[in-house]
Amino acid sequence: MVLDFLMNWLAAIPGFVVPFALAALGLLLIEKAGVLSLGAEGFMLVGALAGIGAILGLGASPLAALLCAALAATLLSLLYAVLVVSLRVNQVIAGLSLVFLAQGLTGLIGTGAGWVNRPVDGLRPVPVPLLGDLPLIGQVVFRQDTVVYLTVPAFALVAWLLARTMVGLRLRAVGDGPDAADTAGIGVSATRYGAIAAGAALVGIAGGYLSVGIARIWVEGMTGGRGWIAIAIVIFARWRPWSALAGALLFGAIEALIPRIAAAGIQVPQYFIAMIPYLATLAVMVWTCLRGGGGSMEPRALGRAHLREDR
Amino acid sequence: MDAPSETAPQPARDGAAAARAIPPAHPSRRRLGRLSVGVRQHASARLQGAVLAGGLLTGLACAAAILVAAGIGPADLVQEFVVAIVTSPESAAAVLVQGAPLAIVGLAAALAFRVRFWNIGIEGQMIAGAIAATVVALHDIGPPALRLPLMLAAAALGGSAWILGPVLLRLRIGLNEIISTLLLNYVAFNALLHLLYGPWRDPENNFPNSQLYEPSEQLAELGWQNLTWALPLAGVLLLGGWWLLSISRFGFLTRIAEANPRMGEAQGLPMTRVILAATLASGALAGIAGFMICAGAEHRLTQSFASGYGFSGILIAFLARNSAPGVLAVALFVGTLFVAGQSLQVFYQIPASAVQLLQAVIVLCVAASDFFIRHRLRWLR
Amino acid sequence: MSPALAMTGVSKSFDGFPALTDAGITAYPGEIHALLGENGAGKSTLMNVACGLYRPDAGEVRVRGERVSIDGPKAAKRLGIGMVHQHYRLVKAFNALENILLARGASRYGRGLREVEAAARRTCDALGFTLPLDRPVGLLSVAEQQRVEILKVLVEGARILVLDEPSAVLTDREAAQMLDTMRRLADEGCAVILVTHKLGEVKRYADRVTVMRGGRVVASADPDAVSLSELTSLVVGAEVHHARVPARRIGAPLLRFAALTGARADGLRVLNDATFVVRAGEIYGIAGVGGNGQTELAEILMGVRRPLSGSIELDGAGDLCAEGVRGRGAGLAAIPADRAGYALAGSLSIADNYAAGAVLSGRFGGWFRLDRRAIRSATEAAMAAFDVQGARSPNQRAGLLSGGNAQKLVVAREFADPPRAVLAHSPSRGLDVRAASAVHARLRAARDAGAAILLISEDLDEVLLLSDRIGVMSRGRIVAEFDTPAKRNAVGAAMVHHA
Amino acid sequence: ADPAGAAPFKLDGPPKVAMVLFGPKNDGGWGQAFEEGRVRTEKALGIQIPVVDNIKESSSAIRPAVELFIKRGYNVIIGTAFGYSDTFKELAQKYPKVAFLNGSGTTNGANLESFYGRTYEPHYLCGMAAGAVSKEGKLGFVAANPFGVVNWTVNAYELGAKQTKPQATTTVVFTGAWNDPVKERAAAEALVGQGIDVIGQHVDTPTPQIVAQEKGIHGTGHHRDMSEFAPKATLCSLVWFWDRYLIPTIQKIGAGTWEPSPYGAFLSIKDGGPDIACCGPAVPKAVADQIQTERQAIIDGKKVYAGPLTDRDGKERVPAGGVLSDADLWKMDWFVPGVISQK
Ligand SMILES: Nc1ncnc2c1ncn2[C@@H]1O[C@H](COP(=O)(O)OP(=O)(O)OP(=O)(O)O)[C@@H](O)[C@H]1O
Ligand SMILES: Nc1ncnc2c1ncn2[C@@H]1O[C@H](COP(=O)(O)OP(=O)(O)OP(=O)(O)O)[C@@H](O)[C@H]1O
Ligand SMILES: [Mg+2]
Ligand SMILES: [Mg+2]
Repeated sequence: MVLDFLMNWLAAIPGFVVPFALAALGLLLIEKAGVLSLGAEGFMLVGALAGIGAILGLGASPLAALLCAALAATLLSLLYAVLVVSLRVNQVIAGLSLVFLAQGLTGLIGTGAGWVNRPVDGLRPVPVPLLGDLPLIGQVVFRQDTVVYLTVPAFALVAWLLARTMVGLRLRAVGDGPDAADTAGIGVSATRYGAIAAGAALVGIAGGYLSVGIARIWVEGMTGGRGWIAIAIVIFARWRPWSALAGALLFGAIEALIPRIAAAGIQVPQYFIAMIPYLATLAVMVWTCLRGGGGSMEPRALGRAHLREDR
Repeated sequence: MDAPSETAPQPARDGAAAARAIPPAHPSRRRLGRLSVGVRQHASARLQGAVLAGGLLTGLACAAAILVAAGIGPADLVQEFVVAIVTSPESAAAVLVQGAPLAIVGLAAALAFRVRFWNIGIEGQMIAGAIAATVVALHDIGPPALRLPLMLAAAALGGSAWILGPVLLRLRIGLNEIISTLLLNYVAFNALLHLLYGPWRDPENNFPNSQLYEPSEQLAELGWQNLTWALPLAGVLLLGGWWLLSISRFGFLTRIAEANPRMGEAQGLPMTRVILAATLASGALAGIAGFMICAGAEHRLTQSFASGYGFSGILIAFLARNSAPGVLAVALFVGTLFVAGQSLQVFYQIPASAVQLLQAVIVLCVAASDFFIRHRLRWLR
Repeated sequence: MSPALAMTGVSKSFDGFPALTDAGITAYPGEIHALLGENGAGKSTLMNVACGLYRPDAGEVRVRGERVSIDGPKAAKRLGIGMVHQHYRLVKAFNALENILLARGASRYGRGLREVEAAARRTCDALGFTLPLDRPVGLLSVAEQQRVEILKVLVEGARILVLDEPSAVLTDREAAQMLDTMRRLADEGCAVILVTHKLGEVKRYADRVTVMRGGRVVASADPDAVSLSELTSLVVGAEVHHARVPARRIGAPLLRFAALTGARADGLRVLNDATFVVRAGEIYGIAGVGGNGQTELAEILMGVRRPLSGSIELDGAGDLCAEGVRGRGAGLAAIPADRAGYALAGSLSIADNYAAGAVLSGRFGGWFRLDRRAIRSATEAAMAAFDVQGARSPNQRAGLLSGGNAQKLVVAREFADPPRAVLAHSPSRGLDVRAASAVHARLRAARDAGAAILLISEDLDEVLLLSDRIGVMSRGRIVAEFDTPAKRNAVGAAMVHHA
Repeated sequence: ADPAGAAPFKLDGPPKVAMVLFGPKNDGGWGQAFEEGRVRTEKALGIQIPVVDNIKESSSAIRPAVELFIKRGYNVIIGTAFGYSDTFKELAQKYPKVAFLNGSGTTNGANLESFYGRTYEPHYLCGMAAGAVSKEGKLGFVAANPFGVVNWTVNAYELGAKQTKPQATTTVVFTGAWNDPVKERAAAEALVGQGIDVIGQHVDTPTPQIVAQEKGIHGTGHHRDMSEFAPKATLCSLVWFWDRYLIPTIQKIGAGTWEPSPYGAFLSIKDGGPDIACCGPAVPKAVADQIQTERQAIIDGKKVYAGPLTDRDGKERVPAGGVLSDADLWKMDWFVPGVISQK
């Protein structure tokens, strides 16, 4: 009984974690290049709509739909990049306006096209042969969908890219010291454009995963504030990729637990329970701050536009 | 290599140079010229006004183009935006009603930003303030004549209590305030739901809102349209904000806390206290905004009275460059956008999402126009 | 032989302000070419044009005889131009190796890092630099950052080297070794352009001199053919007096540092039991290799960092390290080394920066209303009195001031009221000779009025010139004290023997 | 209540009707039910009923929207949210010549009538289908937030289920959101993980039904006939027929015979308003017949909340022979035995 409960819970965690994790990873990439990304919710909204749209409108496969989600978010991110990188619009204003824009745009397109509440097949679990039949672990880890399997490699890739490649070095340089990077002959704007596009693609996939992977249905505004949580997770992780995964895990695991506690008929005050993911995240954050160890990797130029002749 | 220019002499090489390879020089390229972006040191008020107006007009033109494409006649648009808003007292009143709480949350955000404290938690503070005010109302604390001032004070206290934790954590252990204030929004919202679905549900019908405030707990109407005392209250607070930020010594200290607190410390200025005071004031204002909406418009504590105000506040503070007169102007501007958007919805059946899209486009155009205030473009030949 | 770099007719204006007017410089392979000029003369701007950071409005640049358009740092790099920037262009979160790798470029990260490390170690040995290559440069002292900046350009292997005030924070020995290296590179056929305010260096190392003033080239000379004082008047248009003026009346101890220990932000302990006193009416000079705890000492004195233990007693004010006690209120004036970090707020106006010092005194109005008019006129008066130039109005952002003028602004603010004690940390760094001697004069005047002056400087000449007593700081403590006039060699030896 | 002797409400001129929607028009739930009702009303009465969507429950949003309509001559305003109640009350007093109708509202007056459905009746019937189809009687229920109108559907569901499976239990998960398919799926999957085999719902998206279909179990819908989304799984749904209330009411308003009820219009199946779409293929014929019989009984006056009723803690709520009053229905904050839920 308890084991069943545990298994059910553990098996449900990845589905909760992946949207936060991928979105946080994408944001991390953008922020590492020194660009604040308060528009996360917007990228997710667009991804969620594009994913469903690709399936309903184009008959795409779920994985292709996620690609479309990435593409759509990237497209929107280019507008953002023009604003904050080229026109040096205040990144807070641009980010918030982008969310409003995306809310309006997705609402308009999605309802106009009649994609509301249309169930789709969506992503399905792909049990890994053999491993999927293992007791316990098999059910929890190896009976998930493709995106779940790809999440950890995606983190590994980004972590490696940032820490161990020239591309990563340049990207971090642009986020930490754009003046220095510029002097070193690195195209600050180009790098930021690239980081925004790549990061937005990941955030878009996170949004697409919400509609195509989890809900398998689309409604207006369905990201429900998850983009903001992703932003919080990046700060929580102090801009370290693996910590971001840990943050997403913490948050997602608790979120997955909440309906299960209710479904198990345990009588708890529901609104207090609903606070727990937020309080727990905050508590861990306070604890890390108190413990001190391992400074923040916050990019020093985060939120600041660069122009050579400015200082 | 690029095509060599006419003269293209061989780069000079002397003997020693052989030790280190000399890269060949790039011949100059002929071109038409280029755009040079320079930083403008100073922009006159006239220029600023003109550029902002240009941005606004561009935004409105974009919006109008979309609307005309959607089948609304240009004449109708003029009627809706210019005639209806300017000439109708209802619309003017609606703008003011919208604008008052927007201005207060904008001011709240501006105060925090003025000491470089990213208060993302305005909604949480509004909720905390409104809850505190409702405690006073439900428990009938104090004589009826003093009820409203008490509720106001309670709201201010509640709001600043809700920001106190993040401020102390930031000052003591360096905890990033974006995350703490953001997360506390969700905590406050769930606390609100707990109260409204639990002990505070309306005893009349058990619906999830508090019982109606008594008349002595409601901000009275002014007698014109549906304006209430919320409006003068907002005016007073804005005036106070203007004094605080632009006139008083404290405002000067906040500017240093924003620009370089380490220099302030080295100059013996009480930076920590300034940051604390400004952020607590920010929380208090947010709390008051919550009180204002509950006591002035809703007349009770409801579930979603605060929704959307947090981000509006941030947006307003940024567009207003953290100044009180700016906050007033932008809040009215946002209020106008809102009311105009609503008449589009009502009369042309434009969906809310389309209106939201247009509003975002207009705000972005205004924000982008700032580029031309801060930069000078030249075409160099 | 065609010049390695020839710039002619270069003009550049910033938002209508002409920083360069028809300026230029011609540097040949094999020479060290000194570019001189007072603060704000346009030296850095001209050199930034050469290395592709600024696009000139007009003018011609030839590299090895060929006309080029340097449309970015990358193009400059391709042309073999490398620059040591006055305001270090370093990524603070990176360590020295990563910074060098970033500038040098490589196809693979790991291999690139190994290559850079080998090259950096070789160059460090050649220059006699000791440098932690694996610490984030943001945690290094200003002097160490300067070394990283130099290292970066040398490892890049540029053929045209521009050094914008490279020796401002180096010790004598380091500066000499660095300039010897430049000499060697020049002999190998590099062209070296050296921007400096230290005319002694110019006399010793430069082959040719170009002097700028007000954005134009005003003279060019052979340093061997002109005397030091002629050179001085060429640069600043006036003769500048350089002589020791001993203290008149030294009083009782006023500022007592007792067993002070302190750590850096990253926990590294850099102050160890520092104990010494500064008496009223004397200048106590602390000499030492940068990074031996001077910065932390200054930070603790200014009240921006808490010590681990120990105290700083200022007579009449108590322990400056105690909670709530502020040196400023007790009459402490501070000229920190890190101007942008501790002394100025670049995004605020000159007037605001000036007012910050006295805003609590009530001179500019009380809590209710700040008197902007009074601030403005006081600032204007101070700018005139302290010769702050290059500002169009007190409302201009302080960040746009040239380094030298910014320093003058700091001095103007700190000396607005007669101080009881003064902290002066590298007070003349980056200042032209006239400005430097003006600052020195202020310090002496304060001393003679009875203040206790603590001078911390990596520039031994400055310490020897100004101090009435010298303490040598090494590994976070005072290891030797000298009365003045002191032997330069003896002090220098104490600095390195304990290092 | 009406002051004694007040004349029935009279319009100046023919009715011009407008609707103010709380959410989007085609949310597949509450909003869409109103939208469909609006279209049917337009057709039946041959009038245009403009609609404005996404007007959130705050007086600063409602007031301008409504007043804009009124200024342009609209004299019958239909609202759709309980959060409009206060503002509608104020507006009704300010504009005595305008008729106000508010779906799920709580306020009433001389020219204002709130209306809502006795949703527990269809849910009682749906519960019967659920109990009949469930193997062991373990039912799940996904709901948004716990308060009267939700609680009564949950209780009715359990009461209905007991009719067909006496040992039935209903486990409720409250998601805290009306329109969040991600949370709804999580809740539904968590319930399935606990071994339930029929899912009822009182949230706005069809997600719980879709989950039921995926998992090969059954469910019952809310707001609209959800066999559209989950044809195999859906046994039965509550559906709204708002036109059945709006058409006659508007006609009465036009004719000058409208007398708004001081307690609001609380619509039974027989009054129009809510009804069931019944039954899906999984429901055995006999059960379907039983449900239809019960529906007819309700139309004929049978009460769902008839005594004796105790809550799950054993406290008596309705004595034998008694019937729960409407006022007590609205305040229902207790659950019948067999309901398992959070606090
Ligand atoms: N962006 C700018 N805006 C306004 N004025 C500028 C700008 N850049 C340079 N100037 C002006 O150009 C002049 C030359 O600057 P530059 O940096 O070349 O001086 P410098 O000779 O390097 O001085 P220093 O010895 O202090 O380093 C300065 O006086 C300054 O006022
Ligand atoms: N990008 C820029 N924007 C504005 N002003 C600039 C810029 N670059 C240089 N200046 C101006 O050029 C002048 C010198 O700048 P720079 O930073 O080189 O000074 P500096 O060399 O540090 O002066 P000093 O030799 O006194 O230390 C200053 O007056 C500064 O205002
Ligand atoms: Mg009361
Ligand atoms: Mg310079």
